[in-house]
Amino acid sequence: MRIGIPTETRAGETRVAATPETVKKMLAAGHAVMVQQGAGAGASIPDADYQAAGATLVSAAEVYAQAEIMLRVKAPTEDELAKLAPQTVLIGLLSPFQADLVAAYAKQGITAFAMEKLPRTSRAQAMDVLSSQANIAGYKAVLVAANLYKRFMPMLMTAAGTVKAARVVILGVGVAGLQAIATAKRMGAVIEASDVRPAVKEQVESLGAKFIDVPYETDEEREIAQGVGGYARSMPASWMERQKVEVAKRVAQADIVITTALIPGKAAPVLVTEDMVKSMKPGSVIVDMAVEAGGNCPLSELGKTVVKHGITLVGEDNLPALVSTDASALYARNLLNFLNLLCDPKSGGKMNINRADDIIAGSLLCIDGEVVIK
Amino acid sequence: MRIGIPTETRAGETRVAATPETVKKMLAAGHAVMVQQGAGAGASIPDADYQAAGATLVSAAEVYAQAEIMLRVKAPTEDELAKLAPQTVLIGLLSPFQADLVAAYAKQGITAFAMEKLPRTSRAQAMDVLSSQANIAGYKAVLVAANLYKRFMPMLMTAAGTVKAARVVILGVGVAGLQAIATAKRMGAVIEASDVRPAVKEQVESLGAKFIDVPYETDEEREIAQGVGGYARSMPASWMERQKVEVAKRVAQADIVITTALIPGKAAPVLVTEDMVKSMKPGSVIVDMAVEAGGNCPLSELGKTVVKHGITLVGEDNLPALVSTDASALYARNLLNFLNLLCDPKSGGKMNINRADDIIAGSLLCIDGEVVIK
Amino acid sequence: MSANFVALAYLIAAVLFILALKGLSSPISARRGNMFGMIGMAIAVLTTLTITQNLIYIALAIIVGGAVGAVVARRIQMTAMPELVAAMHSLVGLAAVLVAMSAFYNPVAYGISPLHASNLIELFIGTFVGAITFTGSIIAFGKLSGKLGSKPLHFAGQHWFNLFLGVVMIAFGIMFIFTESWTPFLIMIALALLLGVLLIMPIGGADMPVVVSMLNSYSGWAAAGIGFTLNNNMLIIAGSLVGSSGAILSYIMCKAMNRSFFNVILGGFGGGDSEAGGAGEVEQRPVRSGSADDAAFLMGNADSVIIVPGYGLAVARAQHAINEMAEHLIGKGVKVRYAIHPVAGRMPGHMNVLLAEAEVPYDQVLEMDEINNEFADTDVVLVIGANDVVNPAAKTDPNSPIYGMPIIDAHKARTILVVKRSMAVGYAGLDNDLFYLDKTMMVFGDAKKVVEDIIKSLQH
Amino acid sequence: MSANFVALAYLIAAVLFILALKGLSSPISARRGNMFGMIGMAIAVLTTLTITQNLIYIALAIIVGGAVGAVVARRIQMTAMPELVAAMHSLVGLAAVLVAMSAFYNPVAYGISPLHASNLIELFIGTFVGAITFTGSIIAFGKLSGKLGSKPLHFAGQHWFNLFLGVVMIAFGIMFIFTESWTPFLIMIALALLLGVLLIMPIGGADMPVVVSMLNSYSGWAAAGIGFTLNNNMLIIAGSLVGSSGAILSYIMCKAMNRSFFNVILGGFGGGDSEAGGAGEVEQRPVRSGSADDAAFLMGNADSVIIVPGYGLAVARAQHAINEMAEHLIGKGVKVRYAIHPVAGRMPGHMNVLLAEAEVPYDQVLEMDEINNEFADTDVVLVIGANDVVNPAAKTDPNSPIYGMPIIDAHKARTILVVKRSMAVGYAGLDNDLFYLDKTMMVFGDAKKVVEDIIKSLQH
Amino acid sequence: MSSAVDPVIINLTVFVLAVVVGYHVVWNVTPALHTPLMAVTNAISGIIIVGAMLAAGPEQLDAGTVMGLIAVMLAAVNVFGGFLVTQRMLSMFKKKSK
Amino acid sequence: MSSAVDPVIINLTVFVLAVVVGYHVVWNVTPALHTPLMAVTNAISGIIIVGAMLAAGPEQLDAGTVMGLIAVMLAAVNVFGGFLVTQRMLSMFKKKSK
Ligand SMILES: NC(=O)c1ccc[n+]([C@@H]2O[C@H](COP(=O)([O-])OP(=O)(O)OC[C@H]3O[C@@H](n4cnc5c(N)ncnc54)[C@H](OP(=O)(O)O)[C@@H]3O)[C@@H](O)[C@H]2O)c1
Ligand SMILES: NC(=O)c1ccc[n+]([C@@H]2O[C@H](COP(=O)([O-])OP(=O)(O)OC[C@H]3O[C@@H](n4cnc5c(N)ncnc54)[C@H](OP(=O)(O)O)[C@@H]3O)[C@@H](O)[C@H]2O)c1
Ligand SMILES: NC(=O)c1ccc[n+]([C@@H]2O[C@H](COP(=O)([O-])OP(=O)(O)OC[C@H]3O[C@@H](n4cnc5c(N)ncnc54)[C@H](O)[C@@H]3O)[C@@H](O)[C@H]2O)c1
Ligand SMILES: NC(=O)c1ccc[n+]([C@@H]2O[C@H](COP(=O)([O-])OP(=O)(O)OC[C@H]3O[C@@H](n4cnc5c(N)ncnc54)[C@H](O)[C@@H]3O)[C@@H](O)[C@H]2O)c1
Repeated sequence: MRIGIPTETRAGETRVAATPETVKKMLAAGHAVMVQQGAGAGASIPDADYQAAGATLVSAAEVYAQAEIMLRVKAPTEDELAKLAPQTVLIGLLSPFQADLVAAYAKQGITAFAMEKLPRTSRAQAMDVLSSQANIAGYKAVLVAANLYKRFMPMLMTAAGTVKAARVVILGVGVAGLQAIATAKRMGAVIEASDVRPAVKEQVESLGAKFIDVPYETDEEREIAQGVGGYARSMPASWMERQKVEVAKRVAQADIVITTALIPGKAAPVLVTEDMVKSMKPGSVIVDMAVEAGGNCPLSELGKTVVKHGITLVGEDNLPALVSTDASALYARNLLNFLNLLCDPKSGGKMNINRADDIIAGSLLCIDGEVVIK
Repeated sequence: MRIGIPTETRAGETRVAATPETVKKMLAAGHAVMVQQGAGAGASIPDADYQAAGATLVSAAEVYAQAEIMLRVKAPTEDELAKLAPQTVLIGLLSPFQADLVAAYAKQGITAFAMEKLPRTSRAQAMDVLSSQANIAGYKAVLVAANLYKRFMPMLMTAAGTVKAARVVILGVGVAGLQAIATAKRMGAVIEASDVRPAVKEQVESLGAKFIDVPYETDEEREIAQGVGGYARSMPASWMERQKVEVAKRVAQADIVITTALIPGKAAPVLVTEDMVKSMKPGSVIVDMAVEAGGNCPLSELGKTVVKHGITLVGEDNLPALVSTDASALYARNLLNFLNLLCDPKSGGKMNINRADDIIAGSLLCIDGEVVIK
Repeated sequence: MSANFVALAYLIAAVLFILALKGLSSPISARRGNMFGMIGMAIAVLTTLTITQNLIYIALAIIVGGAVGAVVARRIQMTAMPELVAAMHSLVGLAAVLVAMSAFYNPVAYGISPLHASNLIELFIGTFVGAITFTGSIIAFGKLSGKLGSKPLHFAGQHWFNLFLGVVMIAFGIMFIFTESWTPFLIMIALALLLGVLLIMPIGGADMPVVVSMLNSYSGWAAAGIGFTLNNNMLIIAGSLVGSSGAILSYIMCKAMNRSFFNVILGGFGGGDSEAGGAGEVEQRPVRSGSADDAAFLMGNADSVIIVPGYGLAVARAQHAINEMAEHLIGKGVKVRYAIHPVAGRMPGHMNVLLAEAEVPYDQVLEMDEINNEFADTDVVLVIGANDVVNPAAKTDPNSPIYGMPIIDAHKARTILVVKRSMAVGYAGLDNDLFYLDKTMMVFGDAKKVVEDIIKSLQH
Repeated sequence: MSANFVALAYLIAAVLFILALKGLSSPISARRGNMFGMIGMAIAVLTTLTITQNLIYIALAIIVGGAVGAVVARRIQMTAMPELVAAMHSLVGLAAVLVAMSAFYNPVAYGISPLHASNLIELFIGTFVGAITFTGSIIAFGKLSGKLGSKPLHFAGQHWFNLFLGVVMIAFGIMFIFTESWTPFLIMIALALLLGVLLIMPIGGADMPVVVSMLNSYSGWAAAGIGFTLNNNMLIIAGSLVGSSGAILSYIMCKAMNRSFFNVILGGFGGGDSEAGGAGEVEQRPVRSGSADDAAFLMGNADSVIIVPGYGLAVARAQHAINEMAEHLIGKGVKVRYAIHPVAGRMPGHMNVLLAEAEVPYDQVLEMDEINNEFADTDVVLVIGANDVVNPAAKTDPNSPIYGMPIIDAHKARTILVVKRSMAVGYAGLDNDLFYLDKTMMVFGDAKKVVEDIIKSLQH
Repeated sequence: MSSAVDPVIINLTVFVLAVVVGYHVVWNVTPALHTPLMAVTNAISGIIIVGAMLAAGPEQLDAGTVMGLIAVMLAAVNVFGGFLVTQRMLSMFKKKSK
Repeated sequence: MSSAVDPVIINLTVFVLAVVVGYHVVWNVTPALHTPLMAVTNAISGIIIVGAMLAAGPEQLDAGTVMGLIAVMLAAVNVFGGFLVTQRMLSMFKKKSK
């Protein structure tokens, strides 16, 4: 198959959907690969490296016109979409929850796979883009916070006196939250973390951090807290209220707060209120990683870093793009693994959309002009 | 005595020479303290905190006119200097190696103490501003580099493949270099370091990093390498040549290079040549902490972050100012300790310039209109 | 040979036996120790030959018996070792009974012609202990070799019945001492033989190794008892060495299995109790479990060890301990590496984070693909707190929810040690066939605790 | 009392002596063990009383001797313990000589009336060992108490002379065995007494503890020798217990001091050699040095321990080990904290970086000012790889280059342990008075190695 | 005194000491060698062969000596089998001889 | 046979076993208790008092019994002094009795 790798055009998107490493493997699997000129620039990958790996460098027009399979990071713009031939297979983070976008894909007659929709089974882990990128985001959130924070992260006792270790509070401990804990821990901070799911306590402690225990008082709370398939559900107000009290205590003393709490398909829960922000020491930093879903803190602003009440609020919605080289490397490998499922390399890379496979069925957005998401 | 704390006016200087904590102690020692409005803003210290500590908030005009002792971070501008009454005691990083500045102090008739000139004896350690600020600079250099670097610092093996640990090379291992090693180590990087002084090898290894061994071949080399008083001396060309070969090998593979090599009173040695920069992978980062003294890399530019040959070069000359809160806290405590030496709190804070004391004598730039530096 | 020289030779033999046991403190000295044991035995036998007649018959008996022993020892499967040992104990027990009977029949042969009461007491003790050893060992052999069911055999009031039998046996013994006649002597022997059967029958198969060791101890006491009768110091020393070491060994084994010594020996006194005593949750399928000491020994004597960490390592926060353990192994010349599965733990790179904390050198840490084909050449793999990532079902069972996930090929190694707290499942909630392999040894316990124990053991 | 009962009582006493020694494996059982020892001795003495006449005289002798012993034991300074033990050995030696002479004078008293050659050999051995013990112990006592110079006394050809004396003594011994007369017996005793002096004189003061233990061993052998003569099993057992344990103990002590056993016992054979054998560099002023085991014992029995890390901890990269050690101590209920000097190490915060690597909880880590006034209430402070930061000269000596630098008040603690490789100086190049305090014990070695040994010892 | 002592007491002394020795020796055995330990003690318990030989010793063959001979044979199985099996087990530990 | 055995051999047997026991017991002593160990073995070596008592035993007082009496006195110093000193030393370790 002819695979096309376009340059990402969404604002701030520096990642790229294939690296010279994955290009080589795609070629070995029997595909032809076209890479748009400058596609890797944002991730510090020179065109020459793609060429050396065996890809053909092409213009934007060519890549959209000729690709049979297009790998990309973010959804194409309207214009770009219009340039795709029907039957083209499009694979990437295609925003499956935006109905208008999905309808547009169908209208264009393309076959679209949204990587956000992959089931999170053991077998799908090698393709799990959400995990790989959330991991990077968690790491970067701490780095951004540490860099904005005007003190040391670790405790140091020096001839000029002692500096205290930064207190970091992590709210929501999924993949990103865990990596944030690990990174902050490495840098010497003292960490407390909160999550609704009870299994998280052990995980938090396994990284040497403290879990903020909010007891479950009713069976309903206990049941909802289990979540579904590893994801959280909206907790009853009673529990949220108790959590708020506990969290408020920690936030008031915190130097850095990183929030990642999400509930799939819903607005992010509000965990850090304006009052809590006011209670913090001037110079402290909040990174709201849930900002795209409305934010865990009402004061954070999408895509911006703002200072309110003396507190720096980071509302960066695309943290992985700030670690573009490794983010691209992991993303490209995820996509390669998915591609190999779609086009078995052992059969020379012929495409076979086996809709009985839960991974393929789960991520297929539309095909033959029809929307098929459940 | 009446102590004045002005707002720093040099570009990018966010530190302040006193904190509410040191203000309190100065008051307790019998001094009166005036703080210029907004002096702490850059370090996230609200005026209210100074007031709460007992300082009087004053205007710029007042602080310069009334201070008997002025504590500051950087040297005053010409205008500010002119506002100081003769006999005023000025304490700070007063750039003692700039002869014109020193002459101006003398002309104004002030008594000036340059903290750069403190002898680095055990007793002086509590006042050693160079140490405390170099320590911060070393920490921040790594953070800045990690934040600009588009990959992970630590090694991670994930379902989307493995990312390698960043290779960090530290050139020049004084106080800043050691802290840079410790910080990079914490973040999971693999570190190699080079220095001329042989004692540094053990210190580098004590932090879990590798020392780049450049053998000494002549007695002359061996002797010069010992340095004087903990500082390095210029090494013979023969050794520098051998060092270059070893360093070049490491730099070509490095992801992050941090240089701190300095020789007091001389231009910084060139350790990373343009050819070495070219040999590095695109996306790598160089932080040249010696940039003020001419730089260890000829491509770095004072005060700027530039990208050359695909490599990001950081020429930030005031890294501690980026960690302004803790930098101020440590700086202020250093100055307080020095002040206590000058004005014994046990005698109610009366000033006594005891020129038999090596610390006082060593740091005294000018007094009674005369320049007294040796 | 003069009596003095004989006694001296016996003393030398006894010292050699002590050295034989002492040698077992390390595998190297153990071989030398075994040699000492053989020399000691040779000295004892040859010395005794000089003071007996019937040399031809005796030599013949030794040759026949020795040949049988040698052949069996050569032929036996290593796995059949426990039953072999049990079988051999029965021979010692029988021999002791025969010697006692012979001594009673013809005391002059031993120079104890006018039998004192004390001689008779000793004779009685030696005989009944020998008889119990004889039949008990036969039952143990039957159970171990599978010829008898390994299940414990209970009947109501069993313990009371045994007690009663024992009392009756002692009564006949006392009668024997007073009457010096054969009838009570033989009845006593018969009762002791029966007791041996009844004592061992109710003990479950899992406890058999302890029982074998206990019977070993009995056989030693029997020999010592005969030694008293014969006034023979060497028999006393060798017998009591065997007796006390066997008893202590049973005790040590019970400790290691977390069983009550008395429960085991009394054969399920209190029934259910002794069964529930096992470590942690009980699985249906049998697993082999061992101690930290065993693990230390196996790794310390390996050429290469691969450590496979999993989420349990993180939960136990055993990363510093495992690094220290690895350092000790490396110090002993063992090649140590870590095999990291891409999804081990609960977040991407979880294991790297931990190992970096403990400053495990990066070059010891290999990703799954780099190391997976080295397991076949690896002596020991230590799976520590990992489960799903080493579950062969991912390769072999298409119905498994993890089918298709790549795994670490721990099952290919020569020996597999698995450290976890119980037989509980991991994240994916699946049972793991790896744990039931013949070459797998489970070491139950918190990962940190176990690794610390391993370190302690490695330092010896 | 019948001979049998006496023998049985002696056996019981002997077993109690074994238990007394066994008890010393832990401080708690040690007290019980000592009690066993006393009971054993009481049994032995009382039993013997039943078979002797002259009860009054004997009782009187016991009372007088016992009173002296009791008074001395109560009065003696704990620090004078070694010389007391040496002095007491001399008594045992002398007693052995007297008993031997008495036995020769009146063999009937012991039921060995027709003296066999073997009796005479045993008598000879018991006597000369006793005599050497007697004078040797007196010399050791003199050296330890400072009444004799502690320096070794050499003269040319000393060893040859000793050898010659020894041969002559044996010659007289043989003559005694053949002639059964007093003259060679007494000459032999005199020569043995002289040998005792000559053997111990050349041994240096530092090696005295080993010598005392060796003389202890001799006194045991002497008792055992007499036991042979008297055919008394208890004397043999108790004597050889003491003899072998004393010998092993000397060996263990030599090992711990890194000295050659034979060099010590032969008293500077090869002169200079035995002096240079000391650990590491030698200092002019005397320091007290101990082993990791001692350190473990002291800390394990403390209520509170403060660890003062310095640059040496970093050089040895012992941070993980020290944290593990602390965990063990905390597990034993000891309160453990770290005292961090602002300039410990070679960069600001050096110690924090290290301790954070090892995940020492932040709340155990205190800065100098927070903890400095707690040292006076602290049982043990462990100074590990630190030097300048605990140098009291900074407070006391205005001429010191570090005068005026604040220091950690380690010197105020009740006991100070210092771990470093040698007596070498630190960064500032200064000698440190702390190391020479009476309450300071140096533990020489690489910090990581030492701490690992401490951990091993704590686990016992 | 000792000449009048019953040999039983002396035997008892020897017995007690030997038990103590056995006790100590076993605690020092590494757990991995517990199976060889069992095998070698089994072999040593074959020392009963000495008793058996004495029983088989007297010139004339009667029930006593025959029982003795049988016992010799049984014990011999034990002695040879025990030591040889131990040796086989121990040779498994040979591989690493550093 | 044993009746014909010289008591020396039996003594030797006892001696060898006791030496082995002493050897093992000492290795298990914690190093911190080495000084008490010396003191207690010193006390135990006072067992020579038994020999001394036998020497002092015979009714009529002569050189032999007098020497015996002196030996009893000397050994008694040792016995009492040794055990009491040991006790004093051990009581120093009392503090922490958990
Ligand atoms: N890496 C990721 O990003 C990620 C994210 C989410 C889920 N997962 C899933 O997590 C699993 C990871 O596999 P894994 O083998 O690492 O873990 P696992 O399959 O969950 O097994 C961990 C084992 O460790 C044992 N354990 C727990 N605590 C212990 C302790 N203190 N001491 C000793 N053992 C202890 C448990 O057994 P006992 O209870 O008997 O001790 C358990 O069976 C995979 O199924 C993977 O799909 C991974
Ligand atoms: N913190 C800072 O910013 C800074 C910067 C520069 C200088 N300094 C100076 O450095 C000194 C710091 O004091 P300190 O007490 O930490 O260190 P120190 O005075 O230099 O003493 C360190 C001691 O550790 C021992 N040591 C070295 N390696 C060892 C090993 N592997 N195992 C065991 N012991 C080892 C050495 O003795 P052996 O050789 O006998 O083993 C040495 O005496 C001060 O004088 C300070 O002024 C500090
Ligand atoms: N099968 C696999 O192997 C696999 C792979 C990747 C992830 N996962 C699992 O998927 C799960 C979700 O990971 P994710 O990072 O995508 O989650 P996410 O991004 O959907 O949510 C982030 C976290 O926010 C938490 N949260 C929601 N509401 C909250 C509230 N009110 N207060 C506090 N916390 C709240 C959630 O519990 C979750 O932990 C994790 O358990 C992860 O282990 C499994
Ligand atoms: N007395 C005290 O307690 C005390 C206090 C603070 C610092 N110090 C010591 O002072 C010394 C200087 O520290 P600093 O940070 O101010 O040094 P610095 O800033 O003057 O120099 C930085 C480093 O660059 C190195 N360097 C110079 N030329 C080089 C070359 N060609 N190649 C490689 N490296 C080169 C120097 O050796 C030095 O280590 C250190 O040894 C430090 O330990 C001592």
